[in-house]
Amino acid sequence: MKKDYSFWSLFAKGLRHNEGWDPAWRSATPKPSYNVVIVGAGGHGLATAYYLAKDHGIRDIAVIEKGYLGGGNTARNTTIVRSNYLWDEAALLYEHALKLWEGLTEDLNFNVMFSQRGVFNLGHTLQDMRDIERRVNANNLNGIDALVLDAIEVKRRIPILNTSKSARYPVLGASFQPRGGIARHDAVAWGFARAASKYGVDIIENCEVTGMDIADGRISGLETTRGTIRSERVGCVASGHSSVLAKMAGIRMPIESHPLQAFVSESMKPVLDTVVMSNAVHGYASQSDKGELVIGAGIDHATSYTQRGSPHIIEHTAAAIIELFPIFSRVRMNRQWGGIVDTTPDACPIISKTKVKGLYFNCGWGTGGFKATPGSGNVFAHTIAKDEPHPLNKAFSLDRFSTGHLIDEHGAAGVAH
Amino acid sequence: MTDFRIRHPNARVDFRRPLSFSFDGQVYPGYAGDTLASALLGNGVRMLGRSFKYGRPRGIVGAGPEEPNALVQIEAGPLTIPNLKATQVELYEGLIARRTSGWPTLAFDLKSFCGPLSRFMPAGFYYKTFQNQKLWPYFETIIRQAAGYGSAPEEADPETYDHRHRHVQVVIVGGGACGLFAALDLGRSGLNVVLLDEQNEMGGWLLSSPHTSIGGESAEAWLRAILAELQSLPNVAVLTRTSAFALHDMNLLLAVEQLQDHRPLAERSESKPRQRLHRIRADRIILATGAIERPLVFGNNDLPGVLTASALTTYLNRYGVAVGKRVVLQTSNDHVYQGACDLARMGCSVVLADTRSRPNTVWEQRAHSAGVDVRPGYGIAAAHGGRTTHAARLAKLDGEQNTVLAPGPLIECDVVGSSGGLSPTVHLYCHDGGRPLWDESRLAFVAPEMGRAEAGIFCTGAVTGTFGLQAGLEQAQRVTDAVLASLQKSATRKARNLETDEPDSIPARRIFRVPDGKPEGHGKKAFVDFQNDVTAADIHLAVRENYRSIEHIKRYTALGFGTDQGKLSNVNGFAIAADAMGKSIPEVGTTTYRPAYSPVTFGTLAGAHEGDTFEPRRYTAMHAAHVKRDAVFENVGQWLRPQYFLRPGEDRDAAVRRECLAARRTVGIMDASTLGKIDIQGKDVREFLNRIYANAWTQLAPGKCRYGLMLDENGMVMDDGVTACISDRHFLMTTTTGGAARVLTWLENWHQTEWPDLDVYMTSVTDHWATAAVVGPKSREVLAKVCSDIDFAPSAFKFMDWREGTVADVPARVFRISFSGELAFEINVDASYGPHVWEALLEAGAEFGIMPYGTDAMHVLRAEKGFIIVGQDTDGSMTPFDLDMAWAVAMKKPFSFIGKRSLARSDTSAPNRKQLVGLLTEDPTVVLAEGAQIIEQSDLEPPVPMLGHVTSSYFSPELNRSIAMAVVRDGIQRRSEEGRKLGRDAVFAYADGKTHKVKVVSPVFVDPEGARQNA
Amino acid sequence: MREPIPQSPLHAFGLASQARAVDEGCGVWANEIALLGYISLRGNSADPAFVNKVTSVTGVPLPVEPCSFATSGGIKVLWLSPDEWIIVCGGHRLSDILGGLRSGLEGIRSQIADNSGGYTQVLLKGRNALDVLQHASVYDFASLAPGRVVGTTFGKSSVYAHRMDEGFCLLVRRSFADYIWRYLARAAAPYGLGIAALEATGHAGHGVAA
Amino acid sequence: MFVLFCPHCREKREEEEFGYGGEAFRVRPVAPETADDETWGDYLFMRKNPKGWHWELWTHTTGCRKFFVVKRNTATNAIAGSWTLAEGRNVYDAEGGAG
Ligand SMILES: Cc1cc2nc3c(=O)[nH]c(=O)nc-3n(C[C@H](O)[C@H](O)[C@H](O)COP(=O)(O)OP(=O)(O)OC[C@H]3O[C@@H](n4cnc5c(N)ncnc54)[C@H](O)[C@@H]3O)c2cc1C
Ligand SMILES: NC(=O)c1ccc[n+]([C@@H]2O[C@H](COP(=O)([O-])OP(=O)(O)OC[C@H]3O[C@@H](n4cnc5c(N)ncnc54)[C@H](O)[C@@H]3O)[C@@H](O)[C@H]2O)c1
Ligand SMILES: Cc1cc2nc3c(=O)[nH]c(=O)nc-3n(C[C@H](O)[C@H](O)[C@H](O)COP(=O)(O)O)c2cc1C
Ligand SMILES: [Zn+2]
Repeated sequence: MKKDYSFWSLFAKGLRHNEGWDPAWRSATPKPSYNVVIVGAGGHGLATAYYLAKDHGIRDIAVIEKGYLGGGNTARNTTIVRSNYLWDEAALLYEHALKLWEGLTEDLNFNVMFSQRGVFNLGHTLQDMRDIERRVNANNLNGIDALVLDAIEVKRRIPILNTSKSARYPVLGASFQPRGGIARHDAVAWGFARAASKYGVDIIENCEVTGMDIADGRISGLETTRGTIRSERVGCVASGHSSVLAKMAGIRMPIESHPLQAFVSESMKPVLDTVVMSNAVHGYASQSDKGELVIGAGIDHATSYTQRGSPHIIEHTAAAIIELFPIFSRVRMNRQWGGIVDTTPDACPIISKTKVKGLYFNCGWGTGGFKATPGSGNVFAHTIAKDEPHPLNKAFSLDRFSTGHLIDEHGAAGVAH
Repeated sequence: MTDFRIRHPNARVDFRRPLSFSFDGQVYPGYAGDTLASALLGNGVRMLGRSFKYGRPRGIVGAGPEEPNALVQIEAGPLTIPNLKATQVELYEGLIARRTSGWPTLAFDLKSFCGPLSRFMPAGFYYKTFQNQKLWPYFETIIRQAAGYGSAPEEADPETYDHRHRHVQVVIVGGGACGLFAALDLGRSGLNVVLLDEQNEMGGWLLSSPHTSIGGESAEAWLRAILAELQSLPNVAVLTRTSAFALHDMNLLLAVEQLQDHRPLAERSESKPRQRLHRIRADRIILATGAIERPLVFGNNDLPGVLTASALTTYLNRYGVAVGKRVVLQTSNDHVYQGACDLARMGCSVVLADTRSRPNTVWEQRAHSAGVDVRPGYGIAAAHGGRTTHAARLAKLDGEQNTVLAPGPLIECDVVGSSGGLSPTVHLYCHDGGRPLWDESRLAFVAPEMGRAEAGIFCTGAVTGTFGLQAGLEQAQRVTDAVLASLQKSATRKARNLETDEPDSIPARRIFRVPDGKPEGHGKKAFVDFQNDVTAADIHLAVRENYRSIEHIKRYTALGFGTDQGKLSNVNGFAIAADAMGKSIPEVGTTTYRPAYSPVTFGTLAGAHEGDTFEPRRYTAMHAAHVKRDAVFENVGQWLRPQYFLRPGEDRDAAVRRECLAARRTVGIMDASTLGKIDIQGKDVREFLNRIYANAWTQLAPGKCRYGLMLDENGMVMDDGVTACISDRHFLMTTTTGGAARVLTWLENWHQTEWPDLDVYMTSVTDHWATAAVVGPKSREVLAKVCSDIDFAPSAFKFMDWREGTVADVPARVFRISFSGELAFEINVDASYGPHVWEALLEAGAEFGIMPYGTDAMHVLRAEKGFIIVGQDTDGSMTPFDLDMAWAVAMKKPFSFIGKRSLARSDTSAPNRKQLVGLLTEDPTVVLAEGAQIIEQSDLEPPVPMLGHVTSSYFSPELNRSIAMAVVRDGIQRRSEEGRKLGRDAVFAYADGKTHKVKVVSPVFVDPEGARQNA
Repeated sequence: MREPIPQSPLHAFGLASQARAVDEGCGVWANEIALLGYISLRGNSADPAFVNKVTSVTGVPLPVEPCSFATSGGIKVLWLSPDEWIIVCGGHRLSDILGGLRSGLEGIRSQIADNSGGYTQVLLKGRNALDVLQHASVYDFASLAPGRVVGTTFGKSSVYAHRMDEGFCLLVRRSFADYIWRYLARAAAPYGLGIAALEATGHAGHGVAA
Repeated sequence: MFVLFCPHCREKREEEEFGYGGEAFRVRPVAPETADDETWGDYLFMRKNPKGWHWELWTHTTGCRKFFVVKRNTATNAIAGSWTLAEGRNVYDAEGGAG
């Protein structure tokens, strides 16, 4: 792929009043049929298309998006990237993604601003600390960087953190993954869109899938708001809307769609140079390169597709953030929003073939799929191209919900985000 | 220093009350009633900061929440506040403000060197550069240092916050003419009304146009009368300094009231909160939030000294400040004329470029007579200046197309104002899913008058695009009638004179970007969003690069991302994007309006939920007794439990050792009050328990207890505990400390939704009972001393029996159960008597050396016996069989108990699952880490297959060696005898870089026959 | 051996010693009504046998109207749900009521549990009592009429609150009492909090402070 | 944040008083032992999760502790009503178990 973004191109185009820039991606109108159609132009869907084209040589691909590309959860997440998951299946999948992250900017010729500033998962109870120890040891054995820090060391590294013993839930220690961090969410979607488009992938926005043409247990096409599109291979990557698509195919999903909220503060001078997560106190924070604190809130208990949640969740999170960082009490929330997350019973994704031949689902990432974006696209592309799961996503099939082989990341590992 | 004050009587500042304040270290005078912005402008201070990307000088643009530039840091130390808009900071004596941008100094800003390079830093600049992942951290550090406005405090917040939940019939947001008028009518009808406004006084735009006459009265008099009447109505609450920042589902309005920030530091009340969050649930909401004037976009429109025209008017009329003496205004509409006239009358020279070739003739006349030089058909191509504005270059515009016909004159001036029309403040209307409508005749996104009436949301005034005052008041009347009707009431009002002196308005010109005769990107920078340095050219570039959805444009350029959330910039941005794409504005649409309308402190959001009241701490009745004995506490769920009791000279290990040995050798006592206790009664109790628990309850006789395992429907252990049969129809269930509430809800759920026909009721009695576990070989003797009405003889009171009696003169239930494997009794009394009984037991036990012990010792004692702790030795993926507890599962019960079916699934019933075992290290002094991973080989080349993990691990004082419990793949087969035969009993435990060889054994380390507990 | 002396959940705050006569100096007056008898009662309100029996034992007509309570002869019965009540009585009446209910409801679908150790009550009055509740709870307390009881939130915990002519009374679980009192004291601080002396009538609504 | 009418307390209360119980009227197989793994898995985990009208279970946690059902539109958060379990069942059945 030609690397046409560089300091040099900025200079050259700048001299000509920036008039010479090409579209980052082509906006396509739907063709009557495609070899593969991906439903959902979030990070995962676009990454899937990109890897299908790049690794599997399939170029006749459409990515169909009901709104604007990257406008789903990709646009609304707190961008935490880490791979320190407990169970082998999850850890290896997320680590696969993390490795891809580490070369993504160069691969896409698009700076996704992947900032490996490290991720802390705080422990506040003895049980938290046992879980942290367990997870860190598992990570090490899986070749994932992780360490356990005691409260003194945590305080040394994050001086603004409240480690007082008189806190309601004092910080007892933390796990730390140095290679974890954050990335610029929009850039991930745009970077994949641009790279996929260069391979000839059609990106079709403002086109909603409204029905599926299924006969004899195989899929032959999609009904959309922009007409029928034929294809015998369809990958659905619709996060919060996965149940809606599954219903079109007559499949039931072990998914509930809940609002998950986040908010940002006003932009401030740097005060927090890492990512801090606390499950027990329910707050997550990092500071973006622009200076605003990016804070993840809790999940609404009730399901909803409204992309907005209840304010008491935000209030609780603000309280948690002050409990962790008392100096933020006078800092102000600038904007608050919600996304619709597709939660599964075991807090692990579904990357799977279905009963319908040619129909594949990649969903159930819930509160934490952004970090998996390149990895998820990569293994899903494999699954679609080969009609066979990649070894890394074998365990994430739908049949685990009848065999009982759940990969329960709820239990010990800090799941959310 | 020049004085820009015009001390006229209509000003809302009190010229008899001078104040002094400082900005960036320089002291200035001001007056009570000033904002920091008006006071600075009154002193001729123009430049307040530098721009985010290019370091360009920036000054005040607006006069309210729309301000994008003038972000200041107020005060220092723990009271400091970052990023306040100078236009919203009320002045008080001694106020200290500092700039938040401009480094190293405001006058000399390093970033300004980027200015000339700006053409190489267009929108999307970052994405196209810094592509080396190794070097990126260095670039990133530089980028981060350059970004950000104010600074967070460095200390915890000394002030407090609270919430207030209000439930009202009507809440009215906005105390401008329309909101006030609505409040009056609704208040008179006796409704329960809250009227709020974010400003320090009610009046809205009327405060900026005091000469306007309403029904023959001056606006000022009209206002005074309404406010006086509102104050007299007990059913109307009027809240000033209260900003509604969010509207949520079902008419929940969130507003934050400022209670302290406007007061001098010394006058702030210690007992009152700084800010209060009002959570207002209203039957009806009236949004009378007005409109904010948007500027026009033109070259160098970001110079200090370029403001919105209405801001100039507000500074003049409301604050008595003429921002400049030589004013050039440009407009697309009629709104500016009043202000232009006012400025001229107050002695300013005013040139007014009306982009329309035919202005409103009435206004034109009025302007002429006030001395305003009106230039029809002209716009401002560019402002000139540096740290302030010196001149404006006009351009003759085409009457139809937004193009330049001819260059116009360069007019020297010291201030420029522009008006591109009013943008209704539709934010709240849109927060819970409402969409604003584009009104082409008013060139505005408006909220409809009937809002979403079916949901109880109504709108009136400028927010609906009704920009005329008289029309607004008439509308307010209509809307109140509709609100009243919807509440089955009607207005009782006499006809009144609402006539104003406004001329009929004529349409505005559809212009957003004033042309300068050059292609976009070639001329002077024309800013759309000041805070994020987004120019018109950036928007064009985004469109060229196919970022054509308005959301992409926003995200690519950062349009509307700032602390002003695009109040001035968004509509201009949408329009410029529409033009660039050849689309109409409604086709382009708006970005999503989200809370907060104005930023709100985390402290306010948290309210009282910080410090001591962050989350409940639950205490047992004996808590004081534990504190007295130097207990160190552990959080278990919300409870505080003694973890161990420190004696002088001891560390944790020594204390735990002492406590354990007491329980094993003589007698210990533990506060077990936190265990959940659920009283269950009814004739179907046994059947109910049979369904809920894995084991069987049909045979348990009164006076007996039994341990039970509770599974979830997925077959995994979710809770455990001992349940006692009080009578055939009465059982007492105990649950884990953390699980109590969940289990009760679980029981109720099954009972209410699935088995309502079962005759059972359950009630939590957790708090009623205080529980003391007396544990150890001497426990029987201790109890005998304080209890004479129970026969403690081993044959009369057996293990797993319970008895009713009197302990230390208090009625008690005594359970002979044991979580330590020792002879033990749990004494339950009414918690009011808990402290008494506790002390009595300690007194009675003194001769045996009784010692209180905490959860640490409890853990060791139970692990020595291989007893599990749900949540520690299990993690939601363990079945009873995995725990080797088949004895606690009655597979033959007729009803398929909860979780049973799941146990039979292919994976759940697989033979080689992870199973609970004991572990012994080769070196008895090594205590494994809890959370150590079990591996087959000691080779550590990743990925290393893992067999399980250590769940519990302690040094056992009784055995004088370490012990551990673990879940290990196929663990049961690996245990001692069998495992040895197969050669699989040796595995390794890995933690923190070290491995230890361990032997897989039975988890029961002490007294496997149970002789002690049965003694 | 020492005499058994009961301790109320708010014992540690030493409220009794701070109590004084209510005056205009404080906007909020509160105190613990300590050490009463509390009986959790469940049963079928559609079963006249149950209703009549309970009424005859307590002497208080069993409130079956949602969110209502009834008082008579120093005994108060609060409706908690369609099949759940709490009976509040002086400590001296506890055992005879418990006994009466147990024998009277023999064979009738019901549950009777002594919960006396599990609860306490906080009386809240004064001109700003309502404000305090509005700070602490999401419930619309302004609309809570005398004679009504609600179960609702209080900060991050919950209470049963009922309104009497003289003010509000919060029924609080023992282990949460410390938190609730601290929360209440914080909410009341801007208005001034006084510890109100309670009339020692032995009445369930005006018990003796401990 | 919702306001839900509790059919037992017979008052409208704020969402914070309630707990969410997920999809209502899920049917536990009467004879779990004879259900195959897939049927049982469906009961355990599969949810309608509709975008639109949804019958759901709530508990009045801080109030009467009763479970009841609510019909709510998950696309708009509009609420059609709340009923006791028994009443709700009738309405639900009359609608043909829609949603
Ligand atoms: C507030 C919040 C914070 C989060 N924080 C983190 C975090 O810190 N770290 C982390 O790893 N993860 C986080 N997540 C989760 C993460 O955002 C998601 O898991 C991830 O972005 C999912 O990506 P996706 O591409 O699958 O989905 P999306 O980006 O949602 O893309 C799915 C797309 O499908 C489209 N679509 C749906 N239905 C149709 C249809 N019928 N026809 C056509 N198109 C359709 C949608 O419009 C959407 O664009 C967070 C999520 C939220 C909401
Ligand atoms: N020329 C101008 O710039 C301008 C601007 C607005 C209104 N007006 C004119 O003023 C007259 C009265 O109009 P009106 O009553 O509709 O508007 P208004 O602007 O006079 O009043 C609106 C009020 O709402 C308040 N407000 C807005 N959002 C708020 C929030 N979220 N929380 C709390 N307070 C909030 C503002 O502080 C303001 O006081 C009309 O004639 C109108 O055209 C002129
Ligand atoms: C990591 C991250 C940082 C953000 N920072 C800002 C910000 O500084 N200012 C802002 O207005 N919005 C910010 N947003 C929020 C977006 O404006 C927007 O609300 C969010 O992407 C959801 O989209 P929606 O509000 O259009 O539905 C941020 C979002 C994310 C995910
Ligand atoms: Zn209720």
